[in-house]
Amino acid sequence: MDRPVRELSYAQALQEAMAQAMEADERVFLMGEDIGVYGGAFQVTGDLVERFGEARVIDTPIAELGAAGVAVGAALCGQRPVFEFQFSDFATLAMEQIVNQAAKMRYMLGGAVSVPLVMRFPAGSGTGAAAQHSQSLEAWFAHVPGLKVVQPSTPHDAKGLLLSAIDDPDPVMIFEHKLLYKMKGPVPEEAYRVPIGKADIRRKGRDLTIVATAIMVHRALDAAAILAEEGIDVEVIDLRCLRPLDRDTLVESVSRTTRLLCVYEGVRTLGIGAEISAMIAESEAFDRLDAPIGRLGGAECPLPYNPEMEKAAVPQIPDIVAMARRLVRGTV
Amino acid sequence: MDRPVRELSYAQALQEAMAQAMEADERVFLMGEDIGVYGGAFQVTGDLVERFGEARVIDTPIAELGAAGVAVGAALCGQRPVFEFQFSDFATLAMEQIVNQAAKMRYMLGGAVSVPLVMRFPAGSGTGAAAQHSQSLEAWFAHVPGLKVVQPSTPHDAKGLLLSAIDDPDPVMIFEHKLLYKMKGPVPEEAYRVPIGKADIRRKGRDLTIVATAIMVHRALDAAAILAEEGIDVEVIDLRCLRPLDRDTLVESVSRTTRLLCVYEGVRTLGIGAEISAMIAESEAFDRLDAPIGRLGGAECPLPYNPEMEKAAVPQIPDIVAMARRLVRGTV
Amino acid sequence: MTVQMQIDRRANRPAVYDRLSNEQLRESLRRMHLIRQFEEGAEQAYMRGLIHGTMHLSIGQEASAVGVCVALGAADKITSTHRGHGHCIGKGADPKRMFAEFFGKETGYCRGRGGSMHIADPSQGNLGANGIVGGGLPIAVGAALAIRQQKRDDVVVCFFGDGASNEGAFHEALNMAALWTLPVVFVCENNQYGMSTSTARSMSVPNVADRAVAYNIPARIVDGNDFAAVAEAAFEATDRGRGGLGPSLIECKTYRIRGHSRSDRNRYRSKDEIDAWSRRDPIVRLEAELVGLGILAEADLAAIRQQVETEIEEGIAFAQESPPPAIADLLRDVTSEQP
Amino acid sequence: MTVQMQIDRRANRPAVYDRLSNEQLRESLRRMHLIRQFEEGAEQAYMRGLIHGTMHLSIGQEASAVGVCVALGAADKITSTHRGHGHCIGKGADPKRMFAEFFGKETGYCRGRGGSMHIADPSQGNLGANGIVGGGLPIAVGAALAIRQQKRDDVVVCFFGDGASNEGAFHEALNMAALWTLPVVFVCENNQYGMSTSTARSMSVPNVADRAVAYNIPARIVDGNDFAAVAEAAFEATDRGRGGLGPSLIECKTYRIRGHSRSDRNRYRSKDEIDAWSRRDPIVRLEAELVGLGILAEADLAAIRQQVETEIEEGIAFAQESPPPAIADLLRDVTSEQP
Ligand SMILES: Cc1ncc(C[n+]2csc(CCOP(=O)(O)OP(=O)(O)O)c2C)c(N)n1
Ligand SMILES: Cc1ncc(C[n+]2csc(CCOP(=O)(O)OP(=O)(O)O)c2C)c(N)n1
Ligand SMILES: [Mg+2]
Ligand SMILES: [Mg+2]
Repeated sequence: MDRPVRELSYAQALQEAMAQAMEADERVFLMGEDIGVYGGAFQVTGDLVERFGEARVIDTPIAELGAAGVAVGAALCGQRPVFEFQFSDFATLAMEQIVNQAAKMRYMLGGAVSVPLVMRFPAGSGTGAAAQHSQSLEAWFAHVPGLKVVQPSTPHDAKGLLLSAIDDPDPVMIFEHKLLYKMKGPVPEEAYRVPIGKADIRRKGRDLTIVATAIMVHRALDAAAILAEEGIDVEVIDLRCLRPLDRDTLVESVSRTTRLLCVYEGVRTLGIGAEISAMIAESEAFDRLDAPIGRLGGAECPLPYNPEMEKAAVPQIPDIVAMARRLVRGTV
Repeated sequence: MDRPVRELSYAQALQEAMAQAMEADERVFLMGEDIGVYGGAFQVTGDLVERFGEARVIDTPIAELGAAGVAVGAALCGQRPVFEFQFSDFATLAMEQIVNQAAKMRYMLGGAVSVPLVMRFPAGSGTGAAAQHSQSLEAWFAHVPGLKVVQPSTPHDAKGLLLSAIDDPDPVMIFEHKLLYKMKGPVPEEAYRVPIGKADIRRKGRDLTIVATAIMVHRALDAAAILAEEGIDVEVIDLRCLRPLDRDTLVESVSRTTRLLCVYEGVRTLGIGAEISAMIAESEAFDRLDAPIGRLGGAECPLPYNPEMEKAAVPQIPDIVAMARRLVRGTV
Repeated sequence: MTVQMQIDRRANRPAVYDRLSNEQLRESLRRMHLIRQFEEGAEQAYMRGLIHGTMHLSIGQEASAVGVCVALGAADKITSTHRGHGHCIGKGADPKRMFAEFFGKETGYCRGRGGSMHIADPSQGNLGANGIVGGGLPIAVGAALAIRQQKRDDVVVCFFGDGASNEGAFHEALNMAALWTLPVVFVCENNQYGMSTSTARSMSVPNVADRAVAYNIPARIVDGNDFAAVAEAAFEATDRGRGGLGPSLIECKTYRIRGHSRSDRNRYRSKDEIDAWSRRDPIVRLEAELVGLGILAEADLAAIRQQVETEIEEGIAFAQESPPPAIADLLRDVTSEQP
Repeated sequence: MTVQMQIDRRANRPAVYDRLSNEQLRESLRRMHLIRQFEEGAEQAYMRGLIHGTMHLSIGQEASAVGVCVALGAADKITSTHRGHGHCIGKGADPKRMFAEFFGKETGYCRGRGGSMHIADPSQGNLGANGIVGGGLPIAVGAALAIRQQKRDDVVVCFFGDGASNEGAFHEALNMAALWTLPVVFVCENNQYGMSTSTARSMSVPNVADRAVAYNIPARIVDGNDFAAVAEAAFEATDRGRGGLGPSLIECKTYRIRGHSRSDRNRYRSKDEIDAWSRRDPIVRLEAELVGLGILAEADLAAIRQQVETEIEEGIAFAQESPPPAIADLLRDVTSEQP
């Protein structure tokens, strides 16, 4: 109880989850490009190949569709693959296996199988890698029945959600924001689980609910601190899971605060905020709303290379502050 | 003026658009699987290979990613490919070329190029072809800046939108509902255009705006006829274009009717109705709303094979009628 | 013609028959009949409006399905294709439950959710048909990886078509299988067409087997309408796989007698071509061979046909009488949590 | 070693030099220097924090870029890769505008929107680098299809890496190019690794060229650090393409001296290996050859180096002084309609 809580980076927390799962269950193995001796493009798998060997930390050829299919096949036959895309953008090559096979197999086969597959997607902008290495495509996956989609924002949740994902009998997609990998935070040593499907109220408030994902959770919390000084009391919810959505927590919060702002990095149109907004607009919370539902999402453009433009293309703290003020004080 | 208007099926209308475009512009050519002597899985290209030859009606190997990339390359070099996916589901194999290349190339290259590419996607359920041949994935594409996405519901719009798409300097995705191919309607003979980005008010009404897409437009009109007898006056808008959205028409209509119901076949979560709902909920129409915003979309499951289940998985006329009643008369 | 030569050469008993009991040979012939009559039954039911959707018949290709599966045990696995009824029956499926699936019934292999293109029976090692051309190729490699990880000596057979060999998935899957020396047998049923597109119009080499060298995978071309030739190649390849020597490719030259699917107008091929191949019917050939070798008598043939006919009739009756799934179960089995 | 033998054999003037003027040879050497110094300049700017993002340096691979491009005219096209600075300069790009792109400036080839991985110059036939491994392969085939449709006799060169040859896109693209006899030259720069993964650990055959037979495409393996050997193969292949004989594949065996990208710890290869390849520096070799053949004098070499140094300095200065894009233009060029 009194032990000082150990701090790990988000990447280290993910790595610890994989190591603990591999120790506990020999069916668990890792696949991906350059996850062995290189340690992964973002050093998430790090030295795991030295601990677990090349048979369980498999460097694949650059062949995303095929490798994803290999993971599906292994999962179908009782193994527990954890698959790393080097960048989430490359999942565009593997949508067939993810969406037509992994997501649908249990249903198509009338429940005769399950596909216990975990896929990890380093996502998001901010690294100057431009349009083909910076996307946030999580909303696509949240549109697909049969998948579960999580997006941890802290080292704690990264470890706990990854362990839950590995336990889960169904395909679970984990979206990891690249800018979070080096972020540190308390991470218990034991192999704890964070439940899939539960949002987390990170800050209680009375005037406005901000539902945010991934790095936007931190920006929302920073914005909330600024707004608090102005007398605006913001509740910040870390969505954590995009499919299934934690409807109860969201509806309850918005019914209380009477205002909603969704903040996410994916393209604004049809990003996850569209679903949250629509879900609230058709829910019992609708009648409690005292303001239009605000959304801040990625700009309607590919991610540009120039660093100032790149920043301008995704929500920043001042954008959140300004939008929150408008929702609480003004009319739109 | 007085000439009786000729009727064509939706498939024939598409075919006529392609034929007229090919006659007018030698850069236009067709690519796809079995679009030549077979005439296309849904007989949309029909006999065009006999008229235009194999050099302009190209049967590709079964290689969706590569063939899509060939179309991108040809478009980049001044040709005007019209690419047919045999079923929209197979686009999962080509998302890389569509999303990372075609959609982003102009932006990534600072405007130095454009990609005048048209892709046609036979989509939707109702043919008993089960989960891998029945999807409605249009919302994915509407989430991608750089693409334009249209979804004609009538033979008239099918021809006019396809001709506009072929003219367009940017990549345009056309989602065609398989159950509409045999539907007949008036189609002028000349090579007219229907503008991309404009919704169509198919029925004026006072009590509720229904925004529908593709086959749901017809179901919404049928529902509106039933509701009219009950004294509920429904406005039905055929969205026609998913990206860009015709915000003005939608906001104006909902401001007038004060109620909104979105009806679409794609999976409910993050289907196009999520965006329409969210767009209205943050717009100036929000303050005019007299009811929660309703959504009827595809069920949260893969499409089942059993015909009764398959029907139950997508909105039908009675579902629309019931939801409209609730929105107009009751509270949710 | 190579094919013709092979037939002449086997005037005597094929060597592979030493590995098969007479009972197994009889059962193989029975399964080929079962496939044929299953598909004819399904075709009729479809034409009578009893089945909806589409289906892809493999009539004429029964020898490759059964000739390969005869080399497999219950623990071995297969992945199949849209044209998968033969593989399914070859791997031991019950036509009753297949018909029930076609009729969309709760007693079907997929409880009516999958239909013709998704029949599977994981309990028998059948990982399923697939609606996506090439979709099963990497899945088979993954199944083989699981076998390796579980330290078993099973093999995986991956059925695919000539058309599928043009998909990138083919390239990626074969490369990984060879790179990792996995126990997969890639069985190409080259029926000369991918839908309407002949191999000459879709492939830059004449044979699918010509592609195997790019992966350092040994490949054999066999007469796919000759049960024994297929079985011989299958035993050789599965022996290799079980022995830890890695993947093989078998290209079965064959032909689908029916159209691609229900909507095919057969514009891309000639009646002569279809007739010529009909004369090479694999069932007729196997019957003649087994009788010639004294393994079966004419009376046995009649008995088999009769038994199969009854089984098919019973299967259709079972399917018709079975209950449909409850609409209330629409969201069941989307994930493992039940709604 | 094959490579060594080739060098010895060419004690005399390479035959391909008969197709190149001394001015072209001098310019080729100059471009190789330009690539080297461009990348060294970019590397320094990156380390000094002037450039963000990542970059993939091709130091050591200059001969394959320039040796291929010397066979191309302005109307010919190339598609390139994430490691594309060499191809870009080989095809005639101005280092000023390349630097400006690295610095994210409005004067850059992509007006600062693309960065290192997306530089293109369609006006010069450079269809662009690509951040997606294998992304350019089918695009090149499409460009060749356009050439055919426009009845031109240009060719397309498609650069790609050894790692890219494991992608399904490779298979699909090569099959279509061969099937349709299109004028594409597939140039594999086999630098032995895809990121950290050696060809032995990612490919089931030793050479990328071994894969060409699966498409009936003629393939040649050349010493990629030997300018003349590359140029000779490039002329042969482009002649074929222009003559309507279809695609070819050239595999240039080479090596990247730097790490894969800025984040590489080089754990997967030895210092010895890097040193051995550094001793086969393509620029040093071409210099020696041109001097040995009397085409250039030592003084010319110094002049070239000096001129390139100045050009690089000016390029960096140009980039630094150039204006950044206006943030207000964020949504410009998403589509052809401007906001
Ligand atoms: C990825 C994909 N592309 C296209 C199709 C449509 N399609 C179904 S079967 C088929 C032909 C397949 O040819 P082949 O692999 O030779 O198998 P065959 O039908 O001849 O048995 C096509 C094009 C599909 N189902 N999946
Ligand atoms: C589809 C895709 N997968 C993975 C990557 C990440 N990545 C970038 S370069 C590279 C290695 C490419 O190897 P190779 O083709 O041999 O080119 P080289 O870097 O050696 O020049 C990888 C894995 C990518 N950019 N795109
Ligand atoms: Mg075939
Ligand atoms: Mg390489």
